[in-house]
Amino acid sequence: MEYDISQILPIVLLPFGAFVLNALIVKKIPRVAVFLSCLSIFVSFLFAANIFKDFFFSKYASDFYVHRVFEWFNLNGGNQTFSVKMGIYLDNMSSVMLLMVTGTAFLIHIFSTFYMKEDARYGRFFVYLSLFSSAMLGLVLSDNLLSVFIFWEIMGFCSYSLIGFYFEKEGAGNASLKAFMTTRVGDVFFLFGIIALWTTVGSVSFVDIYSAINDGLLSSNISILIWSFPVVTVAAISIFLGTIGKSAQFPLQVWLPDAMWGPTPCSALIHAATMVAAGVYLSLRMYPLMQAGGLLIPIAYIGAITAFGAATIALIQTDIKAVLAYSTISQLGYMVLGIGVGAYNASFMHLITHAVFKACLFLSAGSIIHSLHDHHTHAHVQEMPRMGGLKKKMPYTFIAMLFCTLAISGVPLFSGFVSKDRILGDALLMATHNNLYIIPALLGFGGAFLTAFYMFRMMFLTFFGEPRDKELFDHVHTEKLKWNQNVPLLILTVFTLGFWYSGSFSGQGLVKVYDAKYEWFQTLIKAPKISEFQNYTSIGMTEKFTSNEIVSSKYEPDEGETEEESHHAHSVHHVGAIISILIAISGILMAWLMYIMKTVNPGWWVTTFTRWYRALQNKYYFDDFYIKGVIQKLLLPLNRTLSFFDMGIFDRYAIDGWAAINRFFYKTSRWFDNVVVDSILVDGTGVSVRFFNVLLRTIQNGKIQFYFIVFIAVLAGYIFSLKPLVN
Amino acid sequence: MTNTLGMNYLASLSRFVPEVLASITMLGLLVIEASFSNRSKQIKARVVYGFATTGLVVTILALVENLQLPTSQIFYGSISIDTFSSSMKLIATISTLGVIYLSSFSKEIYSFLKTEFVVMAIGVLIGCMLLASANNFLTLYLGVETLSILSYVLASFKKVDERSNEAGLKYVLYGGFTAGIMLFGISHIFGVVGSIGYAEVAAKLGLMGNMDKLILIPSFILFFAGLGYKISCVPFHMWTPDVYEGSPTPVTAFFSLVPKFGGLVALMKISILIGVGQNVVSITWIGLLSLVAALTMSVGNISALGQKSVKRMLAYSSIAHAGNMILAIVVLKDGLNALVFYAITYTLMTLVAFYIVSIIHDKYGSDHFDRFNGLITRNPAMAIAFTIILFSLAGLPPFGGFIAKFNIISIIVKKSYYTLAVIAVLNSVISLYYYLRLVRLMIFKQSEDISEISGFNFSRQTVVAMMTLTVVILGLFWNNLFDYLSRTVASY
Amino acid sequence: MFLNVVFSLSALLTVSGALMVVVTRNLIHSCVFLLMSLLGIVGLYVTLNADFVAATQLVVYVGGVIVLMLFAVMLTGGNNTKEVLSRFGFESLPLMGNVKTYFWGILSAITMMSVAGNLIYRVAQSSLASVLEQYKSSVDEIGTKLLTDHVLSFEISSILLLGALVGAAIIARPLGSKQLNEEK
Amino acid sequence: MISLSSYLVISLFLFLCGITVMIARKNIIAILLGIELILNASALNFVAYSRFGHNNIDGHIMALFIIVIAAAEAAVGLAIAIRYFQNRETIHIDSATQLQS
Amino acid sequence: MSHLLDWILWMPALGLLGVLLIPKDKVTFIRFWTLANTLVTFILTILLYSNFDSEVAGIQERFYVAIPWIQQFNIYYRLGVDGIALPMIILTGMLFFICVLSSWSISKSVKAYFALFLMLETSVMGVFLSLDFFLFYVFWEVMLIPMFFLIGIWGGENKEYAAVKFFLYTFAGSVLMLVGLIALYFASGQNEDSFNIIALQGGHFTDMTVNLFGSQWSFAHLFFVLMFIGFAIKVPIFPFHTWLPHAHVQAPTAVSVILAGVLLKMGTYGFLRISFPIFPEAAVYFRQWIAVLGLVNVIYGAFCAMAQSDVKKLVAYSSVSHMGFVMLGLSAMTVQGTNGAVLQMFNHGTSTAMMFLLIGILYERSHHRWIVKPDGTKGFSGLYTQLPIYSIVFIIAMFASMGLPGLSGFISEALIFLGIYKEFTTITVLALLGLLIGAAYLLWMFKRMFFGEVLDEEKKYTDMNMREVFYMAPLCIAVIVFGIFPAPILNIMKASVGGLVSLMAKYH
Repeated sequence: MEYDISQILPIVLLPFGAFVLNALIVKKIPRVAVFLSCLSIFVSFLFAANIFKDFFFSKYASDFYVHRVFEWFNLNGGNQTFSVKMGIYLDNMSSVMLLMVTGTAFLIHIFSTFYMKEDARYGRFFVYLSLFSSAMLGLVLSDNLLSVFIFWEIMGFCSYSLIGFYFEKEGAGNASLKAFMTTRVGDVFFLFGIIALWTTVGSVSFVDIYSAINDGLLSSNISILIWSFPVVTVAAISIFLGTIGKSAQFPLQVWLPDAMWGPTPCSALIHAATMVAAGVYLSLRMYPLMQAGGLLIPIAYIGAITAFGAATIALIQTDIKAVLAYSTISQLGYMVLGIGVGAYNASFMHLITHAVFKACLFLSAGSIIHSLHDHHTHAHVQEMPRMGGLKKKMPYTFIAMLFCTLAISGVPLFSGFVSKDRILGDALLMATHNNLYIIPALLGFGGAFLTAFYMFRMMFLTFFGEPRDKELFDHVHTEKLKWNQNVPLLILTVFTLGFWYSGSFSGQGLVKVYDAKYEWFQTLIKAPKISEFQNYTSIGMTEKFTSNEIVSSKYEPDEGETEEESHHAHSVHHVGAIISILIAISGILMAWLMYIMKTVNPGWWVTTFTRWYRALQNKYYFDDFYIKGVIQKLLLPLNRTLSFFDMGIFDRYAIDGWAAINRFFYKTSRWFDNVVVDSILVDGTGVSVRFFNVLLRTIQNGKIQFYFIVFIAVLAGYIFSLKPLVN
Repeated sequence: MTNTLGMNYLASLSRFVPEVLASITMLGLLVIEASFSNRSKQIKARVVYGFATTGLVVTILALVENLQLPTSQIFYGSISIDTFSSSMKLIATISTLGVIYLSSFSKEIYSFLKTEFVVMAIGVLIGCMLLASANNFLTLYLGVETLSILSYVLASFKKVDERSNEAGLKYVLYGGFTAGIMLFGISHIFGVVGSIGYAEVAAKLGLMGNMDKLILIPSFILFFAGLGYKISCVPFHMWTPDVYEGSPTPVTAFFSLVPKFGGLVALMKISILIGVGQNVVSITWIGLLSLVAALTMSVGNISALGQKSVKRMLAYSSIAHAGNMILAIVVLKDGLNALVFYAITYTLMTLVAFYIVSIIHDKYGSDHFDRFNGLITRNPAMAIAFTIILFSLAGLPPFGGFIAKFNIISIIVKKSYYTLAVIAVLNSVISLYYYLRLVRLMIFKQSEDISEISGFNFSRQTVVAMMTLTVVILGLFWNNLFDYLSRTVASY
Repeated sequence: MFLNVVFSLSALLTVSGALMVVVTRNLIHSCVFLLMSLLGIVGLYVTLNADFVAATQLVVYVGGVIVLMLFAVMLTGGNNTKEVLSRFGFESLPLMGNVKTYFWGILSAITMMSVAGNLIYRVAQSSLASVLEQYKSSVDEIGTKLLTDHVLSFEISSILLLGALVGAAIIARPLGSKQLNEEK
Repeated sequence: MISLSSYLVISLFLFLCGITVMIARKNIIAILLGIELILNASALNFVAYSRFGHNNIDGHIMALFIIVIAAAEAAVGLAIAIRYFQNRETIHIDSATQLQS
Repeated sequence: MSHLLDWILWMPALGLLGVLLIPKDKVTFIRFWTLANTLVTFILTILLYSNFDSEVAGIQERFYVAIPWIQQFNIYYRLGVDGIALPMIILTGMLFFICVLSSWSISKSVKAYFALFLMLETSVMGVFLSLDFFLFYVFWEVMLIPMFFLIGIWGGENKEYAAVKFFLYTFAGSVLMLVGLIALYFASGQNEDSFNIIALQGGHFTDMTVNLFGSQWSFAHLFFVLMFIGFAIKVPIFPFHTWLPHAHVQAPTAVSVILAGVLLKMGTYGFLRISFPIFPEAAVYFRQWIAVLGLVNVIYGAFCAMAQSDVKKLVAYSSVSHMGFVMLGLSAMTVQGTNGAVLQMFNHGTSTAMMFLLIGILYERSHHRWIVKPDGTKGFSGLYTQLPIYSIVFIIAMFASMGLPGLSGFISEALIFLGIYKEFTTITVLALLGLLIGAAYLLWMFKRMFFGEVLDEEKKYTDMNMREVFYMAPLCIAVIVFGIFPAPILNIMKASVGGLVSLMAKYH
């Protein structure tokens, strides 16, 4: 396949160009701007699809990658050399990401044309969307950590602006500030990790880092304060902290629920499908580093805790978007858990599947909210207690949402089952090897149960039963099929089916529809083998692809494992599959009992576990701790003290001179004589000068005989003090 | 014997022209004063000032002529005429001219005493010249006393004003006291060395053993007190603020210029004689000078901080400037041209400052700081000139004051007196503080009355403008002047 | 022998006179005691062969300065002026000083003595002290000196005296009300 | 008995008396007396030194000039003092403290 | 006056003469005259940039003027440009042009204002252009005089205090520098090149000692410290920084723009041009202390900024913090660190200038600058709704100064961190904390001022007018373009910086 860079770069440049253009024209002609955005993202979708085709249908190469670099700027001069390179790194993973991002982004663009139509800042929303899409695509294509960080931060900026999109609301301001600052905490560490790697390796491109890990360059130590750590650990921790911040992992998950202040499409795109997933993507890219840093177990724990804890909070949410937000956190936790248990491609697959169905879920929620319009407050309604029975009113949304819910709660034949179950299976597998993994595995399964439960709780509360707010219900128009309202939903819905991702419906290779080699996902997405990156030389930007880069490889379901190992693995996977199916079913059943049959009363739980209930309501008190505890009790008082010290003490006393001492000297100076020394000394130039000033002006008291005395005294003083000078 | 004597007189007189001319001017003025009747005041004033100006201008020409000639010791070596002292005399004469011009329009000099003022001023000038070119302790003593006694009169020139009287009184008592102590010191120097000529003293010092030198140290310090009081350096400065404040403004201007120059020259010459080499006396002397210089600068500046009267502030600042000039004496011969340069700029700046202060004082009857509020709105020209002068006094480029300070500091750094240098520059910061106070009042504050300031007519404006311009030019293109000084003066 | 007597007498006169100047409570008296001490100094000059200086001292001081002093005392009313309260206000300072002022005066005198006494002690130790020579008049020598070496000082001092004369006249001359008015 | 040191001691005594007077007295005229004492002390020194040791007649000249100038100074000083008295009705030195910081 | 550098240096002075000739009441004429003059100067600097040869390290002989001034002291009128000075010169030209526009609304004695303004420009240009130490010092001092009057006459309520404080502080620093330069003159044998900064460079004074208080001191260390204080006051570095909040808050908008944008850079420029090259060994000897001071600046300034309720004071403290980054970069003495520092000097010049200009624009409408009024009520709220264009420009400025990638601040800060990481790891970690706080106070301020309901008093505020947009535009463009393509700036500086770094590297 002979094609060159001009077929890759447009993917990034088109949305960016649309952003630049729109930023200029949006005030005048918003409609054109909107059209431009959609068009640009669509075209880059076509490019992405083209690349995807090349990667997945012409050849099956597990470790085929394209790496092109160019020099951003250099500091060579005066026999000093330093060069900063940028480039693109394209392999199976990124091509899949490209397809996913462009696809979802395009559909969400389309949906937004419907959702944001009445909004005053219709055009500006699309400006942000274009900037965001270009940044995300750039992140996917970028070949080094620095450019990852750059696009990462630009996405953060977009998220900040979109969360604060309704800036008339005070809450939007708080939420955006919170979101940016919380992720910033992770980003700062991420930057530190980048710098540490850069200084040690000499470059931050992935391939160099891989080869450096392979050569053991990173085993050197760095010393911080009095402690000393190996670089690899520090770098791994720092970069994973970046992931924690961006992907809303414990303990920095607090910002994502508040991010729902933004418009729903942006929640779908940024806070469900792409940006939050970028953190996981980064950790996957840096998987060898995490391994080398011995960080897998902590990662697994963090993922599991997040998955389970977020799920528990989601249990009691009544705002539909909040439920989705917490489920997002929880699913991200699953991905991280997958990284932790070494389920590389399962975790990535979950990223993709989750992106699809979560985007679809948000869009459906969007269309629900949009259609539920309260005529008293003129506000859209997000509260599930006021919904119910919408099944009849909006069938298409119902279908879409149902499929996605099935997918997320891990029902077989659906994508969620395929990916999540593989993660859980690998977790179980690891647990059999290493006791430390037992808790994560258990938490993972528990989280799966809760997921099934609260998602169906949401479904039931929304679509089934009798409408709880009749008036509201009556105002809802029965929805018709509209190209930009529910068609995008339905398109996404199609891709919630499992077999797109795994060759088999079950995802376990039990019931094969195609031949085994068609199980492309497992075949082609593999953790990078760092041993392959030795003596690697990067290639200039403009050179054409050559076929010799493309190493073809055949499918090996159990890579290099011995027979009984792989047999053990398969058996454990089967067990895990069965368990997770049972869990999903039971979760759905539970919800059904509670909210359809009403046999089990939710209130009972609330009354029994009141304290837990309150804890959940307060999101385990994280916000209280961060805002009330850290910021208000620690940071702000510290600042006030410092600035008071600066102006109040340091400046006024040390620099302008100390009024109290001044007055003291003023009193003592009366001892000479009681000549009135008026304090003209307002801001003199320091204590000593003032003191001497007082002293001298006291001596200068106008009494001639006193002058004589001073004269003689000083004369004698001279004579006696200069004597030692001479002998 | 006799004819050589006569010839010697003539030869001496040929180099002694400036003093003679000055004396003739003084006497002539007395004659004029006596010969005029009280009726024709204007003519008398015109004649008096015309005569005085011509006399002094001629004196200046004579001095310029003297500058070209080599050093010569005349009148049996009791006087030595050299380029250094001649240049300083030149500056002193110019400043006398300036002060006389100031006195011509200052209301603080009674119109019926203006002639006497001129006479006294020229008398003081003669004393200054004598002091500057003195070559033995007798002429030195005569010079000091001529300076002092006539200055007493000048200080209490405003007869009915109590403050002026008090100033004169303090000056007399302090002067007498100091003169006595100086004489006591000189007497012991004479006793131990056995001569009163500088040259002999220096020569005999070389031959002496350490024992006799130890005897001399206290006497030299006692003697220093006498000169130090003329230069008003710490701790012999205590009369200065009171006298400066009490005396009429022209007199203050005069005091802060002429007597200082005389004393500085005498001090410089003596230091060059006895401060060379590494013997006991020289070490003590240089140590004393550097100590005094540091003290003088610091005390002058710090005391000036809190003042309310601009005249008193200027008095203290003149003390500080004296300290700067003593720095130039610390490094002996290398300091000559720096000292002269400093004297030139200092003269110009002080004259302008006192012109303006005197005009303000004549308008309001007081020179309190807040009389200067909002001067920029009332008389921009005056305010701008004064601002430039104040910045220059503080030693801010691109004005002459900075260059003067720069020269002095450069030579002391060259001799690696780093501590003194740091003290000096920090002092200029302190000085900037109180100069800024005045600038602040003139430019930022609002004035309570908007009345036009009279008495700043065209001629005075031109004079002030020319002097200010000279200060600025000296700050930018000081090459030629400095070159000239280092060719003539440094050759001393 | 005769010289010794003269010396001791005049020394006694001088010292006692100076002492009385310090301690007496009356200004007139202190003037007179000053006169006495100056006369003693004349005697000392005589013992030092300084006849011309002695004569000048006699004429100028005894004839001139002291009379001037006495006039001044008369004009200013000597002791009769009122005593002012000190700045602290709880003691009156008599014109001729009190314990406090004397304390300071004597303290500084002692300081000066510690300076100059040391000096004089060293001088007495050094080789300077030599025996007295035969008597010979110093007048002609002084005359020659005054017209050769110190002729300039001799001449220029006229300027000083003239200035002092004019100055004293300016200061002391009473100021007519007419002139004051035209100042106003 | 007649030796340099005896003269020096006498002159020192005069000197000290002068200083004491100048500091202790509160009467301006009395302070002027003190000046006279100090000047005489120096003059005596000069003459004594010129007699002993170097036998240099310059000391006498100095003494003469000291006497002359002292007279002139006394004249001016007294004139000022009297003017002061005329203006202030007092001869007390502590009343001369108008000029001070 | 034939040479380009002469023109750049004296063009504002000519403008000054022109202003003095124009009668007082022709206000508009004066404004346009000054505008034209600064524009010409700006164009001349661009011309300089276009003729600049980025390959040459150090001074370019094609841009070098040396005319004898004072023969006795071998003082020359010596001008020259190298890669370190050029960015500063361009920045100066641009900012002054913009500031003339921004001070269009000055109505109090316009003539004096613009006269002093042009005088200021000449002196600042002189500092950046002059290669003769004496000339440098003269311009350095002359700069104080117009600043003093500009702050003192056109400033805020507490202007005199601020003006005097600024003046005294800086003067105190510079006189110490005076002693240093004289000592250098004599130490280098008072020959032709003894005031030639370039000839003095290269560590000739490493082994000299001076005798002070009877003990031997290293000449280089002694005078490095002496000059360090002089420059540190200008930067300002921690214990000497207290003049800055006063001066910034009290000064009129244009002046605080110049102050923050250009004058603070003069301190760091002094390090790069004088202290480090002349005393490399001493610089290396003291570097960890410099780094610690820089760190203190970063953290302390950021914390203080967070507590301010006056937005201008907040930005003032933020520039204390950002100059701390520059000091960190300088202390690293690596190629990344030093380049980053110079780049940061430029970028901070643009971004902080934007912040101050925007605050000035707001102040013209609201006549107060309280985020939270002293009585606890909101000073501003919902400006985003009221002033959309203003808000967008504000966002750009804010994110640029907090170092958002894609805007100019990021690259310089990243380079600085990269530079110091290997030298001082711990300090790097702590300085990153400063980055975090930096984002915090800016965003918090933004949230409090721009989000939420519109206050009634804000209803009358008008959005940025054409003139304001016009003079904000170039800064925005600079901030964005140099954030994406830093190469144009880096290319001109890298050769000279590399030379400096390899000089320092000799003494590590």
